[in-house]
Amino acid sequence: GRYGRFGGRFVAEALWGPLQEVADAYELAVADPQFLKQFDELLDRRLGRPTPLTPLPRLSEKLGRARLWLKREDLCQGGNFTANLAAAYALMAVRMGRKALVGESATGEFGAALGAMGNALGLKTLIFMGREDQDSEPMGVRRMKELGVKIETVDAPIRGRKIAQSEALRFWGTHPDDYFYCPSSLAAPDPYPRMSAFFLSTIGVEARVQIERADCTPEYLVAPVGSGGFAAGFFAEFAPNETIQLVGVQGAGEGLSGRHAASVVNGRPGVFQGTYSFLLQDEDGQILAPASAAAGLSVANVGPQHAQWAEQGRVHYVAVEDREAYKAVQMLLKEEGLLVSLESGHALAYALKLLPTLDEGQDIVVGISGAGERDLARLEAFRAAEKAAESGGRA
Amino acid sequence: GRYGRFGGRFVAEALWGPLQEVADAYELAVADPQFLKQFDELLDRRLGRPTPLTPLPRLSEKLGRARLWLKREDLCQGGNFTANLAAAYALMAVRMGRKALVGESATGEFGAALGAMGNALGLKTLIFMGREDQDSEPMGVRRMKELGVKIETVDAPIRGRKIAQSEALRFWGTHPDDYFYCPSSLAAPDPYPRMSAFFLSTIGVEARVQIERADCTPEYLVAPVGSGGFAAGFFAEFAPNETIQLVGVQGAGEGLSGRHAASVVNGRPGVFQGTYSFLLQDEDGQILAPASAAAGLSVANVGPQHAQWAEQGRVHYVAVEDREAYKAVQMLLKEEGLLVSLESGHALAYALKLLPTLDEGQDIVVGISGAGERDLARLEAFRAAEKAAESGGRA
Amino acid sequence: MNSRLSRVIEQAKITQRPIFMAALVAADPYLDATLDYMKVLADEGADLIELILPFSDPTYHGAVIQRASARALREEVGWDEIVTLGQRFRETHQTPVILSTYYNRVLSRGVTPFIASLCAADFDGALVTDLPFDESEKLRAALSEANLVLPPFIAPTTSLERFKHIAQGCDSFLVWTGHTGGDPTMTAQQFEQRMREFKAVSSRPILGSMKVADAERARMVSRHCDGVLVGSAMVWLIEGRGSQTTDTLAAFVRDLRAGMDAE
Amino acid sequence: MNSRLSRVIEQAKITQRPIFMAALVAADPYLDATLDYMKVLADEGADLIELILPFSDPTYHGAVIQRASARALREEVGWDEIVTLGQRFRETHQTPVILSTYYNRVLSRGVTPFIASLCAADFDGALVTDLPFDESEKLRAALSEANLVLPPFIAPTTSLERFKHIAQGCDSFLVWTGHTGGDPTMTAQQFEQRMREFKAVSSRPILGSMKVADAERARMVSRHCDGVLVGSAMVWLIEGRGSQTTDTLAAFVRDLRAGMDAE
Repeated sequence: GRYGRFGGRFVAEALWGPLQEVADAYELAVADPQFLKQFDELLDRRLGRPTPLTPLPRLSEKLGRARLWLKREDLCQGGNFTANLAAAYALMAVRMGRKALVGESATGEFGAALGAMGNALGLKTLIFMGREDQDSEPMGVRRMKELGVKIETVDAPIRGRKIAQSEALRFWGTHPDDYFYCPSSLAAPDPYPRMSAFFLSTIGVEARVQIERADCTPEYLVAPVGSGGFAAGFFAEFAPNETIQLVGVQGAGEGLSGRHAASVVNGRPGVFQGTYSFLLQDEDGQILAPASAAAGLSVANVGPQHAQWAEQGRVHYVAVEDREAYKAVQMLLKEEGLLVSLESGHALAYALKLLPTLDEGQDIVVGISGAGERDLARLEAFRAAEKAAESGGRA
Repeated sequence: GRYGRFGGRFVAEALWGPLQEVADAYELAVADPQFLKQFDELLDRRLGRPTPLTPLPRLSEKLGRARLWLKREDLCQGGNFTANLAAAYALMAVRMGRKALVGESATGEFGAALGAMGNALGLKTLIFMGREDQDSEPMGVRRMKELGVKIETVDAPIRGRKIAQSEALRFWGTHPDDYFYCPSSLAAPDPYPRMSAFFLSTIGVEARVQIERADCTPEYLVAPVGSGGFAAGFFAEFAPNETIQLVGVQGAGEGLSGRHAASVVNGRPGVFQGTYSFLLQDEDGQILAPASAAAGLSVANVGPQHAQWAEQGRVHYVAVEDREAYKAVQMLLKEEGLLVSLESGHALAYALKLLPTLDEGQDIVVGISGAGERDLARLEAFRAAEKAAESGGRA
Repeated sequence: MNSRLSRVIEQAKITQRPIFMAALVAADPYLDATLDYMKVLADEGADLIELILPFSDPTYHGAVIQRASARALREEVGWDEIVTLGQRFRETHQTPVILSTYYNRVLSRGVTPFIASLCAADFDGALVTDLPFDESEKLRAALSEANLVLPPFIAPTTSLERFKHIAQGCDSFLVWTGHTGGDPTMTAQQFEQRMREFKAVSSRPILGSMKVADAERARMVSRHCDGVLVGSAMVWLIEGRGSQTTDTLAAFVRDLRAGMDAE
Repeated sequence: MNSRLSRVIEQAKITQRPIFMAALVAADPYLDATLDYMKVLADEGADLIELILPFSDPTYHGAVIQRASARALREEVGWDEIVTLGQRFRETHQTPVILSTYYNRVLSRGVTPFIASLCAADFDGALVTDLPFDESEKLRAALSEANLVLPPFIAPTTSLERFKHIAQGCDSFLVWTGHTGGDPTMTAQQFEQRMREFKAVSSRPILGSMKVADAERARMVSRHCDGVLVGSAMVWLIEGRGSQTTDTLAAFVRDLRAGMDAE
C-alpha cells in the first residue's frame, strides 16, 4: 500500500476492515488464473481490446520530422478507459459475493461504465454525482438512467465535485457487505491505487507490444493526469525502461496563477480521500477546489504512485491550460479527423509542443484516455469565444 | 454491376462517365496490393479492427438454452460501421486524384465518418443533409461542424430524407473531377453496391474467424437492413454456406399496415437512386417516404444484392416494429449493459424472438451496426410514452 | 419514328431552321390548363413538346420542375387522363409530343401498357431521364416496334467515343443536357468545340437543353447545335402566374422562336 | 495523559458515572460564541469537550457538522486564535478539551508545531477522524511525549481481534462510532453484545458516538459502555438558533446529563 512515503489508508476506522477485506480478496484474485482469464475475456470480447496504436502521419509532417502516435482508449467500450476498471471491479464484486457496486462519477462516464458491467454481471449500481456535474453532463446522466443506475445527487455548491467521492465512501462505510466500492479516482485508500493500476496496466502492456511491432521508438510517452488512473495504467509497463521519458500532463485551468488542477506541479503532499499524495491545499491544509475545463482532470489530488514517480523524477509532470487543450483537440480533428476528450487534449497539446524539437526516426506516443463526443458543446463554445475575442475584445 | 435481374446504373447520362471512371478505378484498386495494404492498415490502426464478437451469457440464459452473440461495429471508430466505408472511399478519392468527398447523411454519422477520414487524408468534405434530419440529430451535426465538414442543407418538407442523396448525386454530376461521390446507401448505381459491399466485407470475414475460434456454431445470423450496406458486409462471407440461416431485419415503423421502411418485405422491384431493386412505391410508381424510428433503416429501397438474396431465398427478410426495437435495446441495456443503436435493436428484437426456439449448443449472432448514444433521448421519450400508456391510455 | 416526328426533323434539316422543343409538366397546375398550354406552345412556334409526367422524385431536374412536379402530383392524374389529354391535343394539333418521365414510372406501369398508352394518346415517343443509353436497349426496341422514339441523352461528361456509340443507336434526335439540375459546367467555347466534334461523327440532330431562358440565349445555343429544349423557363412562367399565364406564355414562346430564327 | 484528563477517567470509574463528552465546531458561528458554548457545556455537566477544528472536507461527518464546518471556515480562524481560545477557557474551567480534526490539517501544520499549539492552548489531546490506529503510531508517540492523548476510534466493522490490538495501544479512551455519517448499522442488541465482548478484553473506557439526540438515548447508550459523545445534536442546536442559543444549549446539556445519570 506504500509508494515510498506516499499512499496508505487514511480513513475512518469503520472503513479499515472493509478495505482490508478488499485488499485480501484482491491478493487472492490476482493469484487465481481463473479470475484473470475471466478478466481477459471481458477485455477481449466485450471491451474490444486491444485498442489500436494509431500513427498520425499528417499531423506529424505538419510539425516536424518525428512521428506522433496515439494509444486509443477512446475506442474502448463506452468510449473511454474506465470500462477496463469497471470490468475488474464488477468481477471483484461478484467474487466477494457483493450484490451491488457503489462509486462516484464526475462526468457520468465511469458511472455508466460501472452500470454497464454491473448489469452484465447481475449487480445493481449506485452512483454519487454532484448536481452541477449532472447539469453539465446530460449525456452521461442519460446513459446511466437508461442503464438503470441509481443516481444519488450530491448537493455541494461550496465544495465542488470532490464531495461525491467522499459521499460514496461514507455510504460504503455503512454498507460494506452489500456493496463493492468503486472509486473513479486513483487517489484513494489502499488497496485501490495498486488494484486499479494493476487492472489498468493492460493498456501499457498492449501499447508496448504495439510499439515494438510498429517499429516505433518513442522518446516520450505522454498521458493526461487527473488522479492519474489512466496514466498509471499506461506508464507502469514503461517505468522501468529509463530510455523513455514519461510525461504526465495536468490541467492548468486558466493558468497556474489562478485556479487549476495541477496537484503534482503546484500542490504539496497531504492526506485526502484516504491517501497521502500530492494535493491542492492552502497553507492551513484546507483542500482547494480543483479547476480545469476537463472534468476528468479536475481532481484535487493524485494517485500515490504519481507522487512517488514525481519525487523520483521518473515521470515528468507538466501542466497545460484549458485553451491549449481545446486548440490541440481542434487541431487533431482538423488534421486527422479524430475527436478525443479534452483530458486527452491536454496530453496532446504538450506532445504538439515537443514534436518540433525531435528528429527523424524519433517518436512520441500520446495516451488517449477517452473520446470527445461529450466535449462537443464545449468545443463549440470555445470556438465562439475565440472568434469573439479575435473580432476585438471579448463580448 | 448486376445481381440477377437487380442492380444496374440507372442515372442521368451526365453521371454515366463519372460512374464508369469510379468503376474502372475500383477494379484497379482492388487488384493493387499496395492499396489493399493501405486500407487494411487504416482498419487496423485507426478504426480499431477487429471489432469483438461478444457473448451475452445473461441474456441468453434468460431466454432459453441457446447462446446469443453480438458482432460489435459499435466499437468501431466513430461508433458505427460507416467508418469502414469512409476509409475506403477516402482512399479511392486520393487514388483518383480527387480533392474532396461529397455524400449525404441522414443521421450525421456517415457525414462525420467521411469528414474524419477526409481530414486524415487531406480531403475536403461536403455533406448534403435534410433540415429535419439536422434538427433531430444535433450531435451528428455538431461533430461534422467541428470536423470542418461543409453541410449543404436540403429543404424537403414534402419528400423526406431520400432527397439528400439525390441532391448529393446531382451535385456530383456537375463536379465529377473534383469530388469523389460517397453514397451512404447501398441502393446506389453501379459500381457502388459491389464496391461498398467489398469494402464492408471485412466485417463478415472477421466474424467468421471469430465465430470459429469461439466455438460458436450459429443457426442464424441476424442483421438490420435499411439500404443494407452493413448487412451486405456482414452476410457476404456466409452467403455460400447454406447451413447458416441469414436474416435481414427491416423497419416496420408503426406497423406494416401503415408507414414503414420494409422495402423487401413489403415493397416491389423498381428503379430508384440509380439501381433496380426492391422499393417502397405506390401503384403509380411514385416513391413512398420510408418511416422508421431508426433513421438508418428509414430508406425507401435496398441494395440490389439484397433483392437477389430475397428472390433466391438465401436471406430471409422480416420486419420489426419501432416499439419492439426500443424494447430490445432496453433489454440489452438492462441485462448486459450494452447500448446499441435502434437500427441494431431491430435485429436484436428478432433474435430475441428466435432464441427461445433454439436448443442447447445452438447460437445466434446479431450484427450490431452502431452504438446507441444518439438514441438516448428517443429511448427516454419512448419510456415516458410507455409509462403514460400503462397508467391508463396515452395522454 | 412516325411520320409526324420525322417530318419535323426532315423539315428542320432542309430549312436549316433550329428545332424548338418546349417542355411542360402535365397537370401543373391542372390537366385542362396543360392542354391549353400545349396548344399555345404549338401555335407560337414550338416544333416538339416534351410533356413531363410528374414523378415523386425528379432527382435530375432543377428546383423549378421539382416544385411543378410536386404540385402536379397532388392532381393525382391517372394514365387514362393522360391518354385523353393526348387525344384532345391531337384533335387540333399535329405537333409531336414526347412523354417524359423517370424509369420507375415506366416499370411500374409495365413496358407494354406504357407503350399502349403512348399509342392511344397519339404521342410520338418517350424521354426517360434516368435511363442511360446502355440500359435502354429493350425499351427502345419495344417503342420502336410501335413507331415511337426514345431519344438518348448526351452530356458534358460524354466522351467522343461514347457519343459515337450512342449516336449510332439513336433512333431520332439526341438531347444534350449541359447541366444536371446544377449549373452549366462548360463555357460557351467549350460547348461550341464539343458540338463541332460531335457533329463531325454523326448527323443526328442534337437539341441543347441548357437553361435557355431568353431569346438571346436560345439563339446562342441553337447556333452550335440543331435546336433547343426549353424546360425550366417555361415551367417557371406557369408557376403561380395567375390568369394572364396563357398570354405571357405565348409571348415568351414567340420571343424564343424569333430569337432562334434570327440568324 | 495529563492529570486533568486522567482525573475525569478515574473519577468516572470510581463513581460508575458515565463520561459525557460534548462536541462543538470551533468558530461556529464565531470564536467568541464558541468560548461561551464551551463554558456552558462544562458548567452543565460535560466531562470532556471535543473542539472540532473546521476542515474543508469533513468526509466522515454528517450533514450537520459539514454545514457547521463550512460556516466556521468562513471565519478564517488561525492557530493563534485557537490557542487563545484554549487559554481563555482555561482561565475559568478545568474540563479537558480534545481538539478534533482531519489528518491533513495536522500534516499541513506540521506535527511539532501542531503539538506545540495544543500545549500552548492547554488542550488535552487530539482526535483525528481519518487517521486509523494503524497509521497513527508516530503521531501518538509525539503527542504522548507532550502528555497529550490520541484516543483511537472503533466501529461496527472493527473485529474483536482488531479491537484487542487497538485497545492495547490506546493511551486514554476509545471512541465507538456507530455510524460513519450515515445511519447506525446495528440494532441495540447487537451494540450491547459487541460492547460486552469488548469490555471482556479491555478495561479502557469506551465512549459511544451514536447520534445521541435526547436524554433517553443517552441513557440507553451509556448503559452499555462508559460514556457518550454527543456531536451533531449539539451542533444542530447552535445552527441558526438566534440569541437564545446559550440557554437552549444549557438546558439540552443538563437534560442529557440527567438522562445519563438516571440509572
